Amino acid sequence: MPTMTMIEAIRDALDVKLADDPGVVVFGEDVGFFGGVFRCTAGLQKTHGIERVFDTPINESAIVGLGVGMAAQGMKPCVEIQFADYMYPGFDQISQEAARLRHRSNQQFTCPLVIRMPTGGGIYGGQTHSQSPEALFTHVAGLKVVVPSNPYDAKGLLIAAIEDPDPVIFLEPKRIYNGPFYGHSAGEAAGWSSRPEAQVPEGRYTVEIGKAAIRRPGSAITILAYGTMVFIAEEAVRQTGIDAEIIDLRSLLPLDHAAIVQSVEKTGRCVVIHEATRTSGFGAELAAEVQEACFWHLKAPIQRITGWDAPYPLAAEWDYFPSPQRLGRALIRAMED
Amino acid sequence: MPTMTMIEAIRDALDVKLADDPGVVVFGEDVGFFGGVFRCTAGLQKTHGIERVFDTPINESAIVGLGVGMAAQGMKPCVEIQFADYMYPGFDQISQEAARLRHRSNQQFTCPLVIRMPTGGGIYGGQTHSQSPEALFTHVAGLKVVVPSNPYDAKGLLIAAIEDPDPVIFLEPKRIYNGPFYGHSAGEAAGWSSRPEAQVPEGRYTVEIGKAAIRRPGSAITILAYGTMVFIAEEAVRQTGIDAEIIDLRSLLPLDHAAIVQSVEKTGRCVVIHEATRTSGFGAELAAEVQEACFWHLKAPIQRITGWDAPYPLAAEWDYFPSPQRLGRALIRAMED
Amino acid sequence: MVVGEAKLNFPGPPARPGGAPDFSLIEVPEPGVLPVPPLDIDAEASEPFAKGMIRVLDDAGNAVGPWADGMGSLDPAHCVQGLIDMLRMRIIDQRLLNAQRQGKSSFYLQCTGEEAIGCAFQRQLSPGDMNFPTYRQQSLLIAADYPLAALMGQIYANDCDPTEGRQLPTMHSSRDYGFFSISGNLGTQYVQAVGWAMANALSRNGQIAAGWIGDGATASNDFHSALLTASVYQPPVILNIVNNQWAISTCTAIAAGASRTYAERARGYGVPALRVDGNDYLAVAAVSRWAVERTRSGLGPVAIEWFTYRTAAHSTSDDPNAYRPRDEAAMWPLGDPVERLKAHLIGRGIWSEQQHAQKQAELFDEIVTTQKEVEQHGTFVNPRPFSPAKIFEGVYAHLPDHLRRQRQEMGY
Amino acid sequence: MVVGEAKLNFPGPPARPGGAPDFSLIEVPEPGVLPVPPLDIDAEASEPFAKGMIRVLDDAGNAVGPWADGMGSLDPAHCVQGLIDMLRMRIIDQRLLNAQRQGKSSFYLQCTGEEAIGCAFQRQLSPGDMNFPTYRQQSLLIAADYPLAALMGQIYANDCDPTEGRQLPTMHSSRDYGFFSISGNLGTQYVQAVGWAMANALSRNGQIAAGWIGDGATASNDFHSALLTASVYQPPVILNIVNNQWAISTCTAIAAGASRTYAERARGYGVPALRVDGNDYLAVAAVSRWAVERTRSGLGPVAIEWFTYRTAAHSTSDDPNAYRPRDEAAMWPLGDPVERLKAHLIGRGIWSEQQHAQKQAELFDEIVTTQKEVEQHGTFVNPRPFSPAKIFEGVYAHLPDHLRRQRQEMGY
Ligand SMILES: Cc1ncc(C[n+]2csc(CCOP(=O)(O)OP(=O)(O)O)c2C)c(N)n1
Ligand SMILES: Cc1ncc(C[n+]2csc(CCOP(=O)(O)OP(=O)(O)O)c2C)c(N)n1
Ligand SMILES: [Mg+2]
Ligand SMILES: [Mg+2]
Repeated sequence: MPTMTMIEAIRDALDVKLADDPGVVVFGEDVGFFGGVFRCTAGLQKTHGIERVFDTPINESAIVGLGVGMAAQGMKPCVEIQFADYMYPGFDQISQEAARLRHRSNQQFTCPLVIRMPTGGGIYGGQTHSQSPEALFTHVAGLKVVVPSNPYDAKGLLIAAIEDPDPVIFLEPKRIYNGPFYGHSAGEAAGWSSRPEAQVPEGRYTVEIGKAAIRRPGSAITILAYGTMVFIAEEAVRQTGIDAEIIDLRSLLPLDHAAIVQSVEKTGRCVVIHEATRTSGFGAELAAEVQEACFWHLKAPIQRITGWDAPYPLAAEWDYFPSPQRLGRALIRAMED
Repeated sequence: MPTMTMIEAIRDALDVKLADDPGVVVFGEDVGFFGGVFRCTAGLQKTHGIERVFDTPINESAIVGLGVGMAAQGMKPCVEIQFADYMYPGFDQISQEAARLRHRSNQQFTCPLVIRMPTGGGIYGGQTHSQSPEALFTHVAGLKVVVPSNPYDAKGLLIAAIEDPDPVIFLEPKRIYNGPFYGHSAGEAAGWSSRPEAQVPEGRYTVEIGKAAIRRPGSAITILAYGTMVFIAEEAVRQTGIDAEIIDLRSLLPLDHAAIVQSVEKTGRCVVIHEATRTSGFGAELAAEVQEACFWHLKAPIQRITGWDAPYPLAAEWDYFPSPQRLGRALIRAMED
Repeated sequence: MVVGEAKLNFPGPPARPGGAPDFSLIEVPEPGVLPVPPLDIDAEASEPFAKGMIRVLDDAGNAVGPWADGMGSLDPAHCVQGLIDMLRMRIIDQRLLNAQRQGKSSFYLQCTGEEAIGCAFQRQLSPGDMNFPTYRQQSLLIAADYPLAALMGQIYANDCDPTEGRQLPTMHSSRDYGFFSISGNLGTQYVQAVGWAMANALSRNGQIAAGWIGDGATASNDFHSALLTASVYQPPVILNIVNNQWAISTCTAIAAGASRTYAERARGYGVPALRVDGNDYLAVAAVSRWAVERTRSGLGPVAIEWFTYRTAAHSTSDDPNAYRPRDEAAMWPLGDPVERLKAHLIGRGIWSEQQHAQKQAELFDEIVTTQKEVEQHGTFVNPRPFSPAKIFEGVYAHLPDHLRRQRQEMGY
Repeated sequence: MVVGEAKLNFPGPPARPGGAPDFSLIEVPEPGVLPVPPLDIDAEASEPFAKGMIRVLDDAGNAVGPWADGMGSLDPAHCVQGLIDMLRMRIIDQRLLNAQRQGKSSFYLQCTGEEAIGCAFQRQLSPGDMNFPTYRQQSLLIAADYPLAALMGQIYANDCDPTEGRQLPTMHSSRDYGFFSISGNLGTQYVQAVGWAMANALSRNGQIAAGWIGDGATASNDFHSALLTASVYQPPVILNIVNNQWAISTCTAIAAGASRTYAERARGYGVPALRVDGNDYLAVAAVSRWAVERTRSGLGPVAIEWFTYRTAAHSTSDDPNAYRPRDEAAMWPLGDPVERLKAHLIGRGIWSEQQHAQKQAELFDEIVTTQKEVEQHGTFVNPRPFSPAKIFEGVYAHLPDHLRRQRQEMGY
């Protein structure tokens, strides 16, 4: 089985679906001839032709709006927003149009649209190349929201997203495009080849949207994480030696409620981690759900380790980015309660 | 002291500030000659002149974008978005520009901009005249977010918002523009004159942004509410006879953390209510905060009573709108735990 | 040249309530002057069409000029059908307005005075073509012979409504009748029409799309997105702009600024554009036919500004007497589309006052009969509620667990 | 006229890597042909200026035509200053690019080939005027005599940076030097410039604003918002479009579609528009002066398309050899702005090769000296961190409780 980076896995998923289904089209800024600023679509125009993979003007609401129209007419557009930070001009088309079309028309029209975008920080991108807007999407009924944390899931989830009958926001944690990341001060960056999740089968397979994965079984405390934070959680566990269960949510909407509840009922403790700002971040939803569902099992308050409530700073990036040390302190605090 | 509706109180606040401060300008769709589709700006153009109160083209991102530029240059724009449902095209200018300018420029440029918008349902407006997007704004560091629930607060908070050095989102629960609302099946709609909070002083006064109000002291359970839901909470208390403490948050960002913690530590129980959809709604943030801060005092899980995770329906409006009965059931459930 | 100090401009209408209606700034070119351009005209060459106005019917009701000549195939039956479509539309609007006044629906919105545009345009389309309308193009449905019960059911939000009460009255949706589900957010669907048309081209299905936008909503970002992407990708789309002079209380100058016409703005994007007398059924039909043929032949997008006047209130929530002279509508220089087509048909001897009165009565009866039936299925004052569980249907194709839990919490 | 089937168009550049550069589609009008229009020209009358190109310097380096004549007051000292500004800019760009390659900063972005535009424009502004630039207008700061240490400090994100490391390198901000804080989100500031200008007009302060946008970013919604609102309210704003033929890897045709020029698109909004040779310092200076005078006199907005070429990579994250012929820059028909002005000055006898070499060496020394000093304050590989607590400074004017708690959690 070939070893792939996240980028290669994403490209492979697109390649498989472009070959499979003539309705699939891929477009966005710089995705055509050049193959995307992160190279996720490199070579696809050459293989599948310019009618299937093409460049767009710099207008994110047009990209999504065209996608809505094409999807409604029966195609399967998979569009790229160059950075999640640039999705805001398209947020109206995403939240009011793509997400609403099936319901509003009583299923006369539907919107099987996939919107890919690189998300998160840790690449010295400053405030407009580092944001994690997942919470905003999860507040929109009608959307699905997925975040893979490794090449295997990236390919399987992207194929599932393209085959999904509803609009899916596909968030790509750019810090781990080329390898897992265990935190700024956690030694050398490792390539994907060091990890079993980088073994990616050829051809079509899917990872079900809505199912979490237990990355590390444990009995002391549950860590809810997704994207890059899965590796930060691994590192925090390594540093503290606490027997935490690490759940990689993979899909935020719909959420794998059962897997979460089962784990927290077992451990009685829970910490949530994400890069996005704290207030009204997705960690709030997780904490609110867990305290309600597992109230009688909880032995300590659920803590949220998140980005601070400030724009993502350039120079102070590593003071902003949730570190394994910070998470470790939270784990220790939770175990003391 | 005159009795005012919310609309009159808002208009009065604008009138006071337009007279006070030559930097204040008011603009938006239909707000000029006509005075706004809800009449909040009626007569202001006549009094203060067309340079101070004027109509704009139908482009919400232009409205906010012009406001950002004017605010940065030292004016105090107070703009209207005709319905909160139409703020999405302006969300980029709001979240990435207005909210970020002070921080990004290290305080060289600032953005004292107020963005008013009618929010919430209960007026047979269907899915594009009923939304409550407050959670989206509260996830944006750099914004303040307020929601008055009565004429006194509306005027005092709006004056405070206009005088605030930072951008403020001012959400106006349109269902209670003309009178309090106790739920669809709770008898005749009452006018504001029935309520002491409709006594509005003349001239300038402020209500501090960031301070909640206890609308009803109680010892059994804490209800966290804002806007129209404050009255739904009152009605639920009346119907159930439970001695609940009703906190009207008034300001969601910053939040009056101290007032909330004090109440929940006293009552040991908490229910949150809002009209917006549940997942990643502001209720999630409240529940997450309360469980963390008051964990050892809680006698029951915190429940969220919210709009369902679906677009706001027209015909099924009253099955969607959180009713006093639904809240009442939650209160009873919480008291049984 | 006046050199002074920078001062802002605040465009307004020529007359306000209490004043005399003033249309002196509106140029009304003679009918029959503009030629029929070649189907493959480009933006540059379309300049006179974007600045002028294509008109066919003159004041006496005669069809004149090259656009009239090219309409040889608009036979008497077709013309009479156009009149009937418009009459039906007008009666339906009136009946549904009354129903709202009687509390039978929560909201209504008429297209009075603008009937020719949707009625004549729709009759030039073929099955499979898709409109992306605004709330004021119900006339497209009428001329598509959309079942009246479905149309009325949507207004009453009862079980005759194919969308089962999900949306505000007038936000129709009908895939089968080429009418895309309307969004309450202005503008958004203009660019979706371009996307749909791109899908048409990519799948070589021979279908076209038509976007619709109001003069006020040309200010929205999606107007720009649509013109831009239509210009770049050249899909088979007609981008219609209905300039009815008003956007709720703001006059068209607030959206036009210093632009000469909306057609000219479209032309700036490199899209050929025409301006047409929207109250002239024959002009609308002729230009629509031309545009449909051009677009379907793969000659790229075209923009059309239909020049008309919003005779009625914006909606039942609006009172235009607060912002424009009460008799402005009556003074509108392009007249009334029904009256103009009627005069033409009578002039041609294929219609008479008597036939007109009789047809009107027939239509009225048909409409009232259907209306009564539909009202049996429930109205706003007398609702027949759907199952509340319907709220959760169609949020997604398959009900996810969290919605199942919410439905259970609701008691279903 | 070809009538066929609808098929999409995908605009692309005339040549790709491996191919021969091809600028045959670019019309380069003769210099000196277009007149100087009256200051109060309207959109309609500006058509030839929006379709043509204002040029002053001919191939031999002579200043020709009415725009040159009108520049009588562009005295030798001013011209030499322009050359020095551009030389400084180019050396600084080169030094900061090298610094990035040495790992001393995380990112850099040059304006090579486009120096004339910002340098000449800025010299026509007055204190109090405000630019709303993109990341590629550092030349505005140079010609505003912005302190070099502050400019470089921003690149190194050290304590010489007035914004204290908050933003990506090249996202400068200087209220005092008329340079609005840059946003990484393209387009957004174009309409903010209009808002700022409206505030100028309302407060009668005599100041003007200048918006800046790239050819690629004209596709953004804010381009539309800005042109529209400038057309409606007529504030004192100059809306600059820098057409450097590329937007990262996509050629300008992807943003232009079938539009003839960006100036023409602006004109569709009713805003008078001009197109100018952006590699001709004298043309830029002359047109900027004209535009500033017009705007400040209260004659309304004007749009200017500066026609130029992005010689360097988009940024240090980009390799243009992957999408355009390697030698395309060298073949650009409008030449190099530094060489052209230099030739002109030598031709006029107010400059020499020797002076040029000497000046270049002087500038180089000055820049290197400052650079070394600034690097003492920290670089990317050798950082001198700020207090992490700075993250919370300036989110709001006053630190709210929740941020105080977060700062405490951080340990400060
Ligand atoms: C994005 C958005 N902003 C504002 C509104 C509120 N609104 C509804 S109709 C309307 C006026 C539209 O005018 P126009 O486009 O000219 O269409 P007309 O009503 O004249 O047919 C406005 C402002 C809306 N529906 N959507
Ligand atoms: C809203 C938004 N979308 C996408 C980007 C990513 N991006 C940065 S620069 C760029 C190209 C801009 O090209 P152009 O406007 O021509 O300016 P130039 O770089 O040529 O000066 C793109 C796509 C962005 N910064 N903001
Ligand atoms: Mg209109
Ligand atoms: Mg460019």
